[in-house]
Amino acid sequence: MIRGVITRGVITSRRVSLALAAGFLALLYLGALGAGFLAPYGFDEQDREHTYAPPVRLRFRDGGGRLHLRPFLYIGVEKPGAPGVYEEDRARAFPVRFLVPAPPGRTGARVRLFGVEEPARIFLLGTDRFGRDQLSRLLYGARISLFSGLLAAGLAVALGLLAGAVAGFRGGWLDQVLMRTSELFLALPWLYLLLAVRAVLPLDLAPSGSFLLLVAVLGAVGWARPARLVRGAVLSARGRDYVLAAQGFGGSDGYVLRRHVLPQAVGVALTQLALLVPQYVLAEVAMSFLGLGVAEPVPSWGTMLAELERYDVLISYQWMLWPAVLLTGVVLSYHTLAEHIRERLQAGEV
Amino acid sequence: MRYVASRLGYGLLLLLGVSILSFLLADLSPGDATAEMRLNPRISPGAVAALRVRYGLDRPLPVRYVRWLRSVASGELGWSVAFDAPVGPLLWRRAGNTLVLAVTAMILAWIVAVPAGVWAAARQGSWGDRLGLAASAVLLAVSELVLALLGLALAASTGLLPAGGMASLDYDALGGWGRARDLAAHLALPAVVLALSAFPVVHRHVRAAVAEALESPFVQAARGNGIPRRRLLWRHALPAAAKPLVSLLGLSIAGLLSGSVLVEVILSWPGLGPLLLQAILARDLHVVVGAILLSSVFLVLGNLVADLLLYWVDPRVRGT
Amino acid sequence: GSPATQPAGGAAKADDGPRRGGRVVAALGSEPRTFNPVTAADGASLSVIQAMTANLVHIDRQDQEAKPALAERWTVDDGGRRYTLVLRPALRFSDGHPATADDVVFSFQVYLDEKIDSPQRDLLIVGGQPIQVRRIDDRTVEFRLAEPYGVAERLFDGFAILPRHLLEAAYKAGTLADAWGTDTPPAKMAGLGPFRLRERRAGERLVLERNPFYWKKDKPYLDELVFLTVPNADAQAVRFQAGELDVVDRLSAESFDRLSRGGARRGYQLTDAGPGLDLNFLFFNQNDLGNRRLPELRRRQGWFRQTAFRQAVSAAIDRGSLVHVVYRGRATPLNSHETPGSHWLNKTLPPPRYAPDEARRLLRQAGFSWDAAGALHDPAGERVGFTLLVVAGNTERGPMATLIQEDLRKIGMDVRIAALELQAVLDRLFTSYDYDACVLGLDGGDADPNPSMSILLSDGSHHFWGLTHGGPPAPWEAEIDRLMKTQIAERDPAQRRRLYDRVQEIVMEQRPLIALVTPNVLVGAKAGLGNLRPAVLDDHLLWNVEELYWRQR
Amino acid sequence: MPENRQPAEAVNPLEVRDLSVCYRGVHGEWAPVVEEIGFAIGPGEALGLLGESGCGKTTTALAIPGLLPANGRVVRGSVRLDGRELVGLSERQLEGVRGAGIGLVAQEPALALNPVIRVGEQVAEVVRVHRRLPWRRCREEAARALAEMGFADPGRIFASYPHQLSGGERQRVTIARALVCQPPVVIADEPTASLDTAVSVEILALLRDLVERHRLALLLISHDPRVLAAIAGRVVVMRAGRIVEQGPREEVFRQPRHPYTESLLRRLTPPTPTDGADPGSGEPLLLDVRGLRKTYTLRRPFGAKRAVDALAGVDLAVGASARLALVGRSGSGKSTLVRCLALLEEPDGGEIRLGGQDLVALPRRQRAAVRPGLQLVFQDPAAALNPRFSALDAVEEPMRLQKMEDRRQRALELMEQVGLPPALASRPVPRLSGGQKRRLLLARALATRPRVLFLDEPFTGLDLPLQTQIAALLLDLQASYRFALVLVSHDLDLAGSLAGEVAVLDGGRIVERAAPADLLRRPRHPASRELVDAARTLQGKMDGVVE
Ligand SMILES: Nc1ncnc2c1ncn2[C@@H]1O[C@H](COP(=O)(O)OP(=O)(O)OP(=O)(O)O)[C@@H](O)[C@H]1O
Ligand SMILES: Nc1ncnc2c1ncn2[C@@H]1O[C@H](COP(=O)(O)OP(=O)(O)OP(=O)(O)O)[C@@H](O)[C@H]1O
Ligand SMILES: [Mg+2]
Ligand SMILES: [Mg+2]
Repeated sequence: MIRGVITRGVITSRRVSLALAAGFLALLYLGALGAGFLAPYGFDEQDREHTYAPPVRLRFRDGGGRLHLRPFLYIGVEKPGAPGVYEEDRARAFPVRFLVPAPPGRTGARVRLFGVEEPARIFLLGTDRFGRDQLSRLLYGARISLFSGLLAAGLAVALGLLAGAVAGFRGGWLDQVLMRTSELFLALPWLYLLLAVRAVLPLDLAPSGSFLLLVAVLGAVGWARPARLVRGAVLSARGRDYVLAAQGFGGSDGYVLRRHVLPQAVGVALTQLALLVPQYVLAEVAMSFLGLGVAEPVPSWGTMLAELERYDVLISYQWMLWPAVLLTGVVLSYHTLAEHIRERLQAGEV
Repeated sequence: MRYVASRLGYGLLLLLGVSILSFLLADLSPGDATAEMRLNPRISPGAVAALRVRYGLDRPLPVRYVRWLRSVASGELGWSVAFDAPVGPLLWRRAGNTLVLAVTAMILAWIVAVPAGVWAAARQGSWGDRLGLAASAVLLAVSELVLALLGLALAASTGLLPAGGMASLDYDALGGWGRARDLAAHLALPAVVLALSAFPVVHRHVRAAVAEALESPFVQAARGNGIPRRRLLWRHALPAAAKPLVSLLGLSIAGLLSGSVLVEVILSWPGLGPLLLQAILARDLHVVVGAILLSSVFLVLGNLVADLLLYWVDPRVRGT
Repeated sequence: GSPATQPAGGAAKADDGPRRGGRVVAALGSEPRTFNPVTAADGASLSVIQAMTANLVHIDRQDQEAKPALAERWTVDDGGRRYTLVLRPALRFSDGHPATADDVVFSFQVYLDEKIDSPQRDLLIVGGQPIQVRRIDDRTVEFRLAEPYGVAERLFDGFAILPRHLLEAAYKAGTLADAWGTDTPPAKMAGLGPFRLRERRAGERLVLERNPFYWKKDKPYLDELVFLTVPNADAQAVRFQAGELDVVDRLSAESFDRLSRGGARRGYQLTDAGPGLDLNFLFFNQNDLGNRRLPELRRRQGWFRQTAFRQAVSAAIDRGSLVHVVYRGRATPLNSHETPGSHWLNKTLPPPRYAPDEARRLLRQAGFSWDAAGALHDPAGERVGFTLLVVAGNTERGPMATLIQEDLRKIGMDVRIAALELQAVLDRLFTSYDYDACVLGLDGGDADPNPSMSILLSDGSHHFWGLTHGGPPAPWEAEIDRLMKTQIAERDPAQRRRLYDRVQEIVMEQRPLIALVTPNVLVGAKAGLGNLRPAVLDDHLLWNVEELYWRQR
Repeated sequence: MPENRQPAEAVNPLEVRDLSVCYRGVHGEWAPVVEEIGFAIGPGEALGLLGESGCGKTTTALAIPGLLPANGRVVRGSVRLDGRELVGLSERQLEGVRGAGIGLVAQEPALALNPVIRVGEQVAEVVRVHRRLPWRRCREEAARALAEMGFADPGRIFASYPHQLSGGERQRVTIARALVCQPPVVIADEPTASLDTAVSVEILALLRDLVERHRLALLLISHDPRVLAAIAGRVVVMRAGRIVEQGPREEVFRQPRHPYTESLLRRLTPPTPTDGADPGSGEPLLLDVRGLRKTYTLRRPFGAKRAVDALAGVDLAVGASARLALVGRSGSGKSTLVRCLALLEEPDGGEIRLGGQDLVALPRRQRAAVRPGLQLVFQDPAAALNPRFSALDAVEEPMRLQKMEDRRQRALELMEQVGLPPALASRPVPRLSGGQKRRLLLARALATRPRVLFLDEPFTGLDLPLQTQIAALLLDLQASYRFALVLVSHDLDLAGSLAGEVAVLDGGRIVERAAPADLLRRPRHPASRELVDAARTLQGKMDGVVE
């Protein structure tokens, strides 16, 4: 209420940012699903002549100053003796082509949205150390990271919401048991557990298997934190008159929890969710280290972000920051959505 | 008081449980403290086997556990295979260093994030708020490792701050004031990096909780009595929103010892981090269990503090 | 290789000889775990101990020859079975206590003690018998070997002489293995090295000071040697760049290139000392699986045991791009297990060739075939594919695996990478044998064939691809066994070389291990540091720490 | 239209002209709620605002100091405080006005106090903010203001948290908070709604005293003509957002020009039930309460514990179709008693027998099974309704839980019966007027078929026609479904007309039980006498005006 007075004229801009956020996420998810079509290359296609190649420059004006409607580019050639320094070879221009047939490969796509004729390469976002196209890897990587991050965070928060709400609402021994369990989960030597789990699994995990494993593990490990936070939010709910009233009408504990108590914690839970999604995308790196993540050459944002953890990459190759930029966008979008949901719930409009 | 005592009792049980589980899981996971030596062609398998015997790694799990328990009881806290030394002295000094870093970072993070969050809650949708959200989104999207590396790059290129370590080489020659300045200079980088990585979490929780509290009718009513906005935010909304934040604080305390491992490794902070990382990879089990137990103590304390604070901030809960 | 030293930016002007004073700050990747030379096995401890102790004989890190150290001379007789060493006169430990033949005898007694089980003990077992050490007089010691040993002088390089007056009590009490832990007060330790410990700050640094009783005249020149613990390799490079470290070792190629760009301005010099002794290699699991239930692996071992298959894999790997992508060109492709950093390399071997067509030919001859999609099938029609085990998080072998995966895909093999944490890898290599192939790296130790014994002998403890063999399963393996066992006793260097050259040839032909590349040794130091002579042997920079000094600035 | 009685040159403390307010609905449409109203209040004048529930009284009160909820907006008109225009002032400027220039007593005391701050501090901080005195002085001021509110134990109240106070106590705290800075203008929205008559009379006297002594301008909103009659010099009558009539109290009350006004002034006695049984008539006992005790302990941070005996051994017997009224001073334990009886609060001792079974001793699970048979209509409707629910949801909820048929239909019917139009059905609860929430609560309670229905101050905040209508409805339902009715009320008249028997509670004990007529005629216990006297005084005021 106070906000309405303090912040003026933000209703419309809020709509805009909501639309932006939803649009951005929709685009990303579509991009992930349609990676086969949108990506100009397969995620594992290496071009060892172009390691750490910077993004190509799309040009419209040629050497003679003529303007072209169809953008074109030049081949980048690594300067001899200077690894990582590329110069354009202006001898021949390669126009960008649309709806090009895709060579048979791991990804199984038939047609790609755009491409250029060999030997030129269209690296719109540059390449990694193996000369793999960053854009393509980002798109394919989103398949795993966007879904696993959200699912794992969702699982953790859902479990946490349940445990925290029950503990805060019921109190007494149940509270004690749940909270002491959460402490145990927080204190547990997860690393060893995961190592032990890894040891009994077969050496080569199918991507779908490791995906599910990832989600399950992160969700199971992560519930304790949200649980404690939710409990904090819920604790005083049991004394509220309307909660008592609902119990008085014969509402079961489950019902009262669901309808009256949990909404108290929605704000905390949504905040946790928005925080956990990026954390879990990053956590995948740690899992890869234990052999539980996705294996090369399959890309994920997590492993792509891990590249940044090498000093030279971080300092020298700015285009390697793209996954971080996109993840930032994802975080902001999720946050905007969460915020909107919370507001709607608060206003009782949902 | 009875409550506190019983919680501490549970805490002891937790420590016991965690130690048992650690031993069990470490036993199930591949490798042991001598395995790394096997890769060295200059060390014969016989020598490795002898080491295993010497440290009792060849004994059955329960025997090893009981031995460890005994050593804990004697204050040694187990025996490190890597250092061939009791674990206790290995941990204490480093844990102290870690605490210096982590506590500073935590204070820094909370001191900045709480006002920022409250401020943002009062001005939701404003440009300042959006900027804060965007900044915290960036911080969430890059790992603290990357932050630490950036800090390192900054220190190296500007030369304003030392690029790691905890004390200058001539630390011992400095006077009291000089030592404090020296420590502060070395602390600045890792503490800021850690604080930055903790910032988004606190900021967002504060913002969400205060925003929710601002919607409550009692804030409206207080406003009706002319309570100025600043006091509304700080005295009315923030305490009313404090419950999840108190839980968060408890979790922050719980993570004091374990949250700074990577930053310590990158910025060569002589804390538990490098030791622990090495011990985990090398399966120096007693060191790992010791560190786990130590941070479990903080976990228990943090949650206890949080629960006591929870009762303190909410009189409605206090009454029941 | 010849060190390609980059010119230091204007710092190296006329030098008026070594000067006393100053300190050198170096970095350690991890904390030393002990100061006890008898039990130390990790790199950090050895680096520090190296500066605090001395050996009887010293292998020159540059020409890789044995030079006198504590022993000023020695004689060999009885067909290479007896060595008589004479100590320098008036040797003193760093606490001022005189060092005599008794200390030498005591030291070897300790190293040989079964109960202590020093990791180096095995080196002192020659021909199945421990060597015998006897005091002749105060300065003379006699060593007896059961069999002739080709490079016995080398034995005396790896064993620091211990102060009997400080350690005998612990030895008698049976606690010598626990002595000299990192908490030991400096006064309780002493050595014959150029430096002695002054102060230790746990987890942070070690400060070593000049040993006033050091036996080399006027040396060391430095007053202090400081080891900082800097766990992260990138951080080491950055702190070197920031001037907080005076020397930096084992730079990555990326750091090396980046630092080169600012060298002149910053006043440091970087050295690419050429190919080192580290070996990266790939091998297939040919272990006898006994009654382990690994049917798939058993089937695939059918391929792994075929020489043609291994040769094909080797030919299909583009080592050039390993060098280019992983080491930015600062590495050398290998065709056999010995590296160009060692003068034992068989120079007549051809350089490795990237030959996918050759690989295809070999496979076709062995009955393999390709389907329409280009996938490789074995004679029984099975799709050819395997998992490639690699240590997770390793910045060298990890990318190598990715490159190899792609290379082998081109000849139709379906390689899946399994990156596991080190211990899990070791468990599979040594215990469960549940893996197909593995990319592994070994630190080069000594430039001598003998350390390779445990890898090459068919019953060797590090015969990774066939730990279960216990004997040669094939004639060529038998030949390697024979050659290696002959060379160890051979005292004629030329003859030894011939034998070992042949071993390298066999390894290249049979590819029990597929050698990949060896990286160059990349180091850096402040420009004003005199007498710095980077070597490919460990310790690349500080091996002659007693001779280092600061030039006039 | 507003006829200004003040001399033209003097500026009125509060002047409202042509004020119109709109609310935005859930679908974004704007609906006018207050339209073109205008009035002025001179110094030392009390203006009464009378109108049916939901006509826009609270909206008017909130619009004056600029406190409309987020979805409300002043679309036209002006509000002048001492000649200074308030509409369009910045939030910061308004902060200085609120509390110091205009004191506001909000309608819903349950939600008006911050749950985590001691109420004393909440009063003191208003002084602090406006007068900038040292805290110690502020606390003294606050203690003084609280002491004027007729508390027996102002010290305890000062140090209590809101949830530790009874409904009436909370209301008095909010009044104290509004008055503590002695603002020249006070807006009081139903200030005596949940106060017993005795305290009401005290508070009204206090207000009147302030109006006279400090030349206060008072806008008093109430549905109770007796309250208005007690102090208001002039009365404004509102209907559906417009002013229908305005004039001096005597004029409006004696000869209302509008039939609407007239309807607001007369309470029609509900038809006396035919089978009005009293427990003495041999009817089977349903509820038998023996020695019920409930003690609250107050902890101070470093002080001694203090115990409040809210119930000090209550014995009570209720027949299966009894109609029992509980009356008593504010804070005498009425709410605690019914909450304990409805099994919503754990008593510290005693027995509650329902049909012979002791409910106190029952395990949790079985107690939950009994609960739906014992329904309570809470004293504070705002706190008893989930703010996230819509009106319809709230009424439907108990039926859904008891798996009844035709829920939606019945819910709408019930809402209709308590005077809530179907148009409100989808409205979120916080966007209803005080009286509308109260009615929603009643509708919800009537949706179930309990064996005992406890009503805690069910008629506060409702205008007289509605009170009559709902009382009739209750009797009707009781006749058809046969349940026991326990009514907590501070309105002796109403209690008398509805109940077959009245029990007087004082200090946590039942001190007297009597037939209503007997009690009114011959109260025996001092506490009863006090209540009856107070009721007479108030009625006397009204009579004085009307005769
Ligand atoms: N949770 C609590 N903690 C401490 N004291 C309480 C608590 N609840 C009620 N009280 C005290 O118990 C007494 C009885 O309260 P109760 O609500 O039953 O009064 P009431 O008769 O309903 O009064 P009113 O007419 O004002 O609503 C009051 O003095 C009140 O201050
Ligand atoms: N926030 C809101 N949004 C939309 N409509 C509202 C809101 N608050 C109140 N209303 C509606 O506006 C009308 C006037 O409400 P108001 O609270 O002013 O009534 P009132 O005269 O005070 O009634 P009562 O005597 O019941 O308290 C009612 O019909 C109510 O439902
Ligand atoms: Mg109202
Ligand atoms: Mg009450």
